Amino acid sequence: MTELLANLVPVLAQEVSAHGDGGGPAWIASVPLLALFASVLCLGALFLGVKSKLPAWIVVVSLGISFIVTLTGFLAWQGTADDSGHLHAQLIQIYEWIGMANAGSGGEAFSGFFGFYMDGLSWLWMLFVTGLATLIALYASEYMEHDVGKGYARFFAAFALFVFSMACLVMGDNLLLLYLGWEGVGLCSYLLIGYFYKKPSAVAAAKKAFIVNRIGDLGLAVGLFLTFVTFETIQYDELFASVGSGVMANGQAYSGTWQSWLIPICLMIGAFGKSAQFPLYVWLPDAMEGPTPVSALIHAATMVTAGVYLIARMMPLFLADETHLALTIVAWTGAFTALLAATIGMAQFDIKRIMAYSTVSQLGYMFAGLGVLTSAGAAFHVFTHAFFKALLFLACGAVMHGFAGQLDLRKLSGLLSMKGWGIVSLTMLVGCLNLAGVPLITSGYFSKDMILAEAFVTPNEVIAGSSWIGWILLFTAGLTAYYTFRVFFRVFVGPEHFEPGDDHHGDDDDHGHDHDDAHSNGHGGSHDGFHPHPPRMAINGVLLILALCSFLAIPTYFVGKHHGWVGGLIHESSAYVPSEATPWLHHADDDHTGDHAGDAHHEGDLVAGTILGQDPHKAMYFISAVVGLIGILVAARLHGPAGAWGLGLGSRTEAATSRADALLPRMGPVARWAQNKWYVDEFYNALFVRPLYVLANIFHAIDKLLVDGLVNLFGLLPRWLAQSLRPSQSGVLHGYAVGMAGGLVVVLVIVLVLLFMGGGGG
Amino acid sequence: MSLFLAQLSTAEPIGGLTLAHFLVVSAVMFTLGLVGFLSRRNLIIMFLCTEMMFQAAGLALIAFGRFHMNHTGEVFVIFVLTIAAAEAALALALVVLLYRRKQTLDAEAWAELQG
Amino acid sequence: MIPFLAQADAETPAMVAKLAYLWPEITLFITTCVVMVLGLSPNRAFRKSCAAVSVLGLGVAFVLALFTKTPEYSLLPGLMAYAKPLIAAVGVLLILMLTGTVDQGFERAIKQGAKWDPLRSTRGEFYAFALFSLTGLMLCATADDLIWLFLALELTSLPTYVMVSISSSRTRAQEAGIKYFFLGALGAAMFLYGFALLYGATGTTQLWAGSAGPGIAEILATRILETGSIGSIATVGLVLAMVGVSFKIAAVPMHFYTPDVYEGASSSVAAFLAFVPKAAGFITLILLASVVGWGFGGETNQPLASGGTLPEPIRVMLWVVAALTMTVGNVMALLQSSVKRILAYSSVAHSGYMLVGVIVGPGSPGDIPSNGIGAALFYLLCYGFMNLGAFGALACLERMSGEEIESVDDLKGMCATYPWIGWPLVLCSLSLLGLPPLLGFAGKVALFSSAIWAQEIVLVVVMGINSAIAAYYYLRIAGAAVLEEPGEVQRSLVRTASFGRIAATVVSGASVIVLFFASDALIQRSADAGAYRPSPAPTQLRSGESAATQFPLRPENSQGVTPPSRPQN
Amino acid sequence: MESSLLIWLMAVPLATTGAIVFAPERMAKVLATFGSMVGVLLGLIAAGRFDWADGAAYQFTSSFPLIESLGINLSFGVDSIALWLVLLTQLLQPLCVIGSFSAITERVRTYYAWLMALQAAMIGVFVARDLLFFYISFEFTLVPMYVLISLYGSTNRRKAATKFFLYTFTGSMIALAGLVYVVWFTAQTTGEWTFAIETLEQQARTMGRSQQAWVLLAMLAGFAVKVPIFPLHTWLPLAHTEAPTAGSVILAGVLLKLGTYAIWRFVLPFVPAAVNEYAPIIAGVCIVGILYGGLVCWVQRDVKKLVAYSSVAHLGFCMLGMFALNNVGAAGSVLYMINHGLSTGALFFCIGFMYERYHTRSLDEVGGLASKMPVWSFFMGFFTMASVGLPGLNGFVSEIMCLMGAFQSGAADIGAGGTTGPLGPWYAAIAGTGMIVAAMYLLFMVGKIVFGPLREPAGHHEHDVLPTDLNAREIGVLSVLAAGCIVLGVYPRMVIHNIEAPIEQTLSVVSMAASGDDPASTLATTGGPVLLAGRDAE
Repeated sequence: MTELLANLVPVLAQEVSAHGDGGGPAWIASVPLLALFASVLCLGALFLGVKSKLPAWIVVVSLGISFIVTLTGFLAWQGTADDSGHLHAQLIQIYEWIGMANAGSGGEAFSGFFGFYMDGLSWLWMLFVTGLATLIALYASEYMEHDVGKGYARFFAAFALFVFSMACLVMGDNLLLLYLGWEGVGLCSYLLIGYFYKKPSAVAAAKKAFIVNRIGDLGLAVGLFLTFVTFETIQYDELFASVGSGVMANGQAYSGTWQSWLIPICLMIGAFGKSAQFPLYVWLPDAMEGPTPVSALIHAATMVTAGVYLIARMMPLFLADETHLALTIVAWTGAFTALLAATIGMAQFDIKRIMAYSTVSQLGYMFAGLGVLTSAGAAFHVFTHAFFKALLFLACGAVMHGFAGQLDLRKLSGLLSMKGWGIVSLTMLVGCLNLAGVPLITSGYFSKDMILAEAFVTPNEVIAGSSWIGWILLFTAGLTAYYTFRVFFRVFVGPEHFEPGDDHHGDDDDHGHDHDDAHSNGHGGSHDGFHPHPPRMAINGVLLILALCSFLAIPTYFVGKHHGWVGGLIHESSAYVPSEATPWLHHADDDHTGDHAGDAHHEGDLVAGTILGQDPHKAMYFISAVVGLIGILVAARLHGPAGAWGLGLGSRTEAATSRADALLPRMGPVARWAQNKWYVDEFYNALFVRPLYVLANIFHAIDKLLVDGLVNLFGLLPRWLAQSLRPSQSGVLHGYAVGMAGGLVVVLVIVLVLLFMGGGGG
Repeated sequence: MSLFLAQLSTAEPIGGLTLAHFLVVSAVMFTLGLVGFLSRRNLIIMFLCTEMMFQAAGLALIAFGRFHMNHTGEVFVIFVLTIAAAEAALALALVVLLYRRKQTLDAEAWAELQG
Repeated sequence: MIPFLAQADAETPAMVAKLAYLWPEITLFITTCVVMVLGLSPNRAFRKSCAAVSVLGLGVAFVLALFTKTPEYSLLPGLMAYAKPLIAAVGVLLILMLTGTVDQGFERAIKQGAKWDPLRSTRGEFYAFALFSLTGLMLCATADDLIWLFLALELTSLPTYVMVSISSSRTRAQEAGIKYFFLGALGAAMFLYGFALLYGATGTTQLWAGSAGPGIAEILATRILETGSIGSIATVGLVLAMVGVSFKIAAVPMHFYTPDVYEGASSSVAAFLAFVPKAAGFITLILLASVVGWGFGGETNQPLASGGTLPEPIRVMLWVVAALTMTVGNVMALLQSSVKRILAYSSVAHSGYMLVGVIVGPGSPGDIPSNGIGAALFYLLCYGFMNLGAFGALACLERMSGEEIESVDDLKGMCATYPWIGWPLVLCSLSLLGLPPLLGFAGKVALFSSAIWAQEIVLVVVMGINSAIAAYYYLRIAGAAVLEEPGEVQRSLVRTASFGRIAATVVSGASVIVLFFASDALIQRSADAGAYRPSPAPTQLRSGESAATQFPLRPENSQGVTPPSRPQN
Repeated sequence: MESSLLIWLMAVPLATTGAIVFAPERMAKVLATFGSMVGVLLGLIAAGRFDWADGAAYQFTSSFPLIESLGINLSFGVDSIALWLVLLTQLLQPLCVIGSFSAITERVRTYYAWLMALQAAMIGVFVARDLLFFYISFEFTLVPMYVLISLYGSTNRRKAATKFFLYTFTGSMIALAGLVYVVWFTAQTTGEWTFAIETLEQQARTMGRSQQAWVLLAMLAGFAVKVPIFPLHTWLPLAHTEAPTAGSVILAGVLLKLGTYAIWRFVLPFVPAAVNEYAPIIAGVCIVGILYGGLVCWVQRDVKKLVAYSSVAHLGFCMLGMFALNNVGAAGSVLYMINHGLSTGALFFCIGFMYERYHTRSLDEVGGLASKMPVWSFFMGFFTMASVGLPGLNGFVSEIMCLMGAFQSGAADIGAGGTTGPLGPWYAAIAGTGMIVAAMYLLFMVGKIVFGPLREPAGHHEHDVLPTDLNAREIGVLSVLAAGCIVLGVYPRMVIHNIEAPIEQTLSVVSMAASGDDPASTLATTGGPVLLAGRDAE
């Protein structure tokens, strides 16, 4: 035994010693490992049948420690600046996960380490991932209390596993580990969407999420393969070095080759899947079947931004394509998705779904931002969006939690004035303000502006139709403000009214519905006996923290010299768009300090775009503010309650009636189409799913009839042959004799023919 | 066929008869025996037909023996006759046995075993 | 070692010299006479000793056969030394198997007080016939002359006609007898005519050079060297002889009788039929083929050589016959419900396999895997044991009514009810299927090797596919015995009184495993038996005939220096 | 390194078989467990004493003449690839034995006896250093499996067993012809008729192109059926569906690997030129199998059949990697053999445990078991994810490596770097859609049987022996496999590192044939083998 171990283990030991000191603190590995450990512990609790909130505390504590570790690591990293003030990426390799050591005949050596690549981008992501995860876990500890027992442990096991996967995704030092995280978060998403596994719709939604994601994953995988064959490495540091040198592994110039545009496109497809961009966005709204904390963390704040992360991380590869084909597609897809999702969001009634579509829409902004070469803007939007969208979801979740699953904005009204719902309503307002981009007081305003402005700045020659993208996004911003406040005006202000929903909490039959008495009377339309239970400490606390965070994000925009703190981090990462790539922006590093006038455009034709002849960054402060306010005012007019909360424009006095309802019929089928999500699901169903299912059935039939049929036919051939020979065995002597004589004659004839024709031989 | 006849024609004629004549007769006998075996249903006649085929071979042996000017063929014929006799004894015993069973000598009466 | 077995010296007359090879046959003949007399004894103990005496005689013959000398000159000098012990050994098992086949009712009647009537007793004749047939088989292996061969063949087959008829009192046995006899006579007439033509073409009945000068082989060889062909008469003669002999091995188109006769005869006699005439037929076929040799097919046709193929017309004939035989045998077996018929058709199919070896020929001298004759002879040995076990298991059980079991259904659960009978059956049928690690597999590998060596690849593939077809019905048999639960009918089956049958079955079943691991020695011996060593006969050298001088008595390339070329497929 | 260890590896199960046959019925379980545990121990000893640094060389060699005159020896020896597969076999065996305790209640002795005999035969395949010894073992596996299916299977078992037997037997007869042809060819050049694999490897590759193509075809006839490669797969779903649980596990876990192993061991080194030439076609067929098998899975109503068809798709990946003919693909392929054995074997265990409780495998009759059998559901989900190819679990590593191998192979020809090779990025990209299809059908299965509202067959009553959820024995069996899945998913280098050397050795032969560097092979393409050329000239 010892020999066996001695033979197998040294490989591991050597690798650790060889790479363990690769330029960063190895203890950063404790971030994913803590989460993994928490997940395993929860699993243990699941098997042991722990019926307490222990799993939640395990997860909250370990994630909290993870956050602290991340923060410590980040601060330590901040202190490693070199002489020129640059921060270098840290490479921490734990052990070699996959790899072929020797480049044998017909193949190449490759290795994928279990290792981490920590630069500004990873740190940024890790900070808000661990931070938000801790907060949301805390929130969930209360939110999920109906399911204490197996469901509770299951939830937190998957939750912690998600953080582990996300950490691998973000911290991984190579594409393969990113892929691990990528699929890992997909799995957790699957598990958590399907949390209420008895609901067929939840199971279907989970499946849909996984499969649609897999389509994107294929793109990522192909991109990975292509990257590997082109550069013979999948490790970021080596990869970026190769890309930087512009030489492929086979010694030829990378620039202008077909890989240079194909690799970004493949990676882009992966990003589209994970970040729910058109055409792969359809899974995200359905994913709202999961518990709300999941929606907040996974499907709003963190996992869905993985696509943004991927493109930002691979920015050197995207920029290496001089035609910017992939980036143009990214920008346009982002813009289109933003618009499409916003239009759908406007017509929905389920507040969680509205938030889901708004997520899709905001992700579209981020992609558009990446596409127009402002990775800093995109990252900043990711950062601010993480807080306010999580906040919005958690507020919605609190509502859902309190009203037995009621999410229809027509059936809820005036929560602000109900007892115990004040914090939820106010924090919701904060979230809505951020999403709508209310000027100056919201971080959402600044991050959105950055993208909008850059869309106009980036010349149309570089990203085709970049300014059109700007206009689309601007229009979408108005729509966003409208549908955001539509929710707020209808649900949180106005006359008090509620109808409890059909609660679908509850998991396993075998543990009690101790909460049944709380609202079981609420079923059946009348809610005489139903008391909405307002959120308690954990939920309110988390909401407040998030609201605070969304405000705290504002000043970060003004620190540092690279588009704020986030921009500074991006500047120290692979996502940074170097000034060589943006010659029209050679002054961009310090543009918001106002010191950029009078510089000559020494790169010739490329001129930074303008909006209405003005510097976009300045003009946008006003334009987007106006657009956002218009959206809010329209919402107030159509949905606002009478009185101050309706900004004096509203007239709603009942829960379900409003001017909007009167407006709907006049809009003709458009509203219905929007409400039905433009029938995209139906279209996909008809175009892909049904045909594929039919094809599968045809294959099955072919398998039975043709493939197996042929086999059986061959099996039957001897039998048929025998049947046809059987008459010769008639049992009659003469028959046999004839057979023998005939056989003799035939043989003789054959032999004689051969003898006289062939002549040779005998 | 020419080769076949060419070989035969090298033989020394025996009173105008060549080996070919004997062989043709022998072949005809053999064929007649075979045809008889196939066409007749009476067991005894069928047996006689096989005897005829044996004797066709015997005739050929004799003729060849003369052709080759040695006695081997004749010796062979003696043994063939012996065997034929033995077969005849066997055949008759069998035929009697069968006749006792079914009161018929029709070969087609015996077709129980088949397939 | 044993004086009277010593090689005769030069002065000994040829006939007397030949006796030196015939001691096993003579022993058997004497045993036959003794058994015939014993069978007629009114004393029950004497009568019952028939089987024992037969086995004893065969045992002595086996020992004597082990000392068989290699003849001074023969085309296949090792054949005798291989075939005779094999025949005696399998013969012992066959005799054991035959015990209790005849006279059971009569003996019971005597026990109950019936009067002894020598006319009603068939026991003596029965064993005597079996021994005669075995003697004939041994004589086939000794044959160096067409007359001898003819007589040996007839001695082999004539007694079996009787054995079939008297093996059972049922009408079916008689029907089997009549079919066997009449069709056998037809076949005999064919090969007799073939022999006559061979004699006519060469003027001698000696297969190879002997006391009377050059034999058929040498004369045909001379003719080939002169004219490039053995001539049409010889060809037709060979073909007729081979087709006629095909009856013995149950090859297409002479196979029709097989299922009917095996089914009509009792299982024990069917086992006898499946081995003895088949062995005789194969030995004859090999001898007939050896007179032209396997040196054809290249640019130069080399008579009396190996490493090539048979003359093209004969090769094609045997090729077609082999392929058809395997296929017909295997597919027809698929339809059967009677195990005896299945085994009969399987016997047809196995003849097809063995024919492949004959087509391939002895291959390159000294190269065992290339030796098709050796492979065929080895397969014959394998088949002897496998076939015995399979038929033996059937012979061991009977219904309460005294009828032998026959249908596949009767085998159900046999391994549970009668493991000592069931397992040999299973082993033997899996061995017939060619499943490793059983004897049949070794046989098949030997055949495959030689056939591939001879580039008969299509034939190998046909053989492979046929093995697969055969798997179906062998699995049916084995499956019924192992897998099925015995029902009422199967539980009511009783063992036959004969201990010999069970012994023979168990021995056969064991031997398919044991001999697999001993197959190296057996393959070596069979390769020796199949070694083709044409060499000049002393008489030929003396006579100084032109043919003999022209004939390359020791062809350089038959000595294993360079094998002759063969066509590339 | 001479050693009798491998003989013991084979002898222990054989001896156990013997002991079971002669021991009383109630001892069968115990003896089988003991025997298989001793096997595990021996396997570990073998792994410990194996010189991993020299993995390409045959180790623990020993040889006994079997039929010397036909060049057949019982030669034992393993390289590191074979040893891993031996270890897989040894690992699965006790699990199969223990996993069958409650499922097999009748004819117990027969069951365990054949199960142990099967193990001996499977080991024989992997440790054979003689072609015929290999073939004997390869063929002999049919018998125990035939018995296991037809005695302990479900309703249609006899038909399934017969089809399994006949289908694979037919193929392997043709393969035998091909193998003997190789032996003949070797004998022509070396003058020695031998079935020793090392000798054959040296010579077979010098065959001419058309010879190689025919031999390739013949060998594939035998081995591709066993794998099974589309469209030769139809025996598999039937056999799997009807087989008892342990039978399915071994069938999926090891028996299918006999085919892939044989292709690796014989097809690639024996006929490298033909492999290079026809690899695109074979890979194409594999890809069709991946997609076709996957889609057919999707519409199955019988969960066992679903998993069975998934094997067709999975092994398509495995063969695709192998025929990429580069080190990444080959390593992925070998790894796939092990991984598929673990995860699919485990899935069959899961289904078997469920079947013992509900006596149905129909997705229409049973479903939503997560609420009734949470532990079972966990394992089911776990192994499904391993099967889907979730990173971190074993399936991913092999799948991604197979695809990467296929992608790389030939990428250089279109200017993408990578290497020259028969396949190309398109193969991997199209095969990659199989990953989507895999997610579709496996999640469909999990969605039906684990999740959703609880459905139990009408008239279902609780099993009298087994608890509602898994018992400790069953959990133990599944845990071992789950641990294997995790270990190989987290640290696959453990295997990859150790199989690099033999892969390198085999692939160097193949690549030499591709580039025509092999002097003998160039000669063969022009004038046929040396000796024959000489003889023809005479």
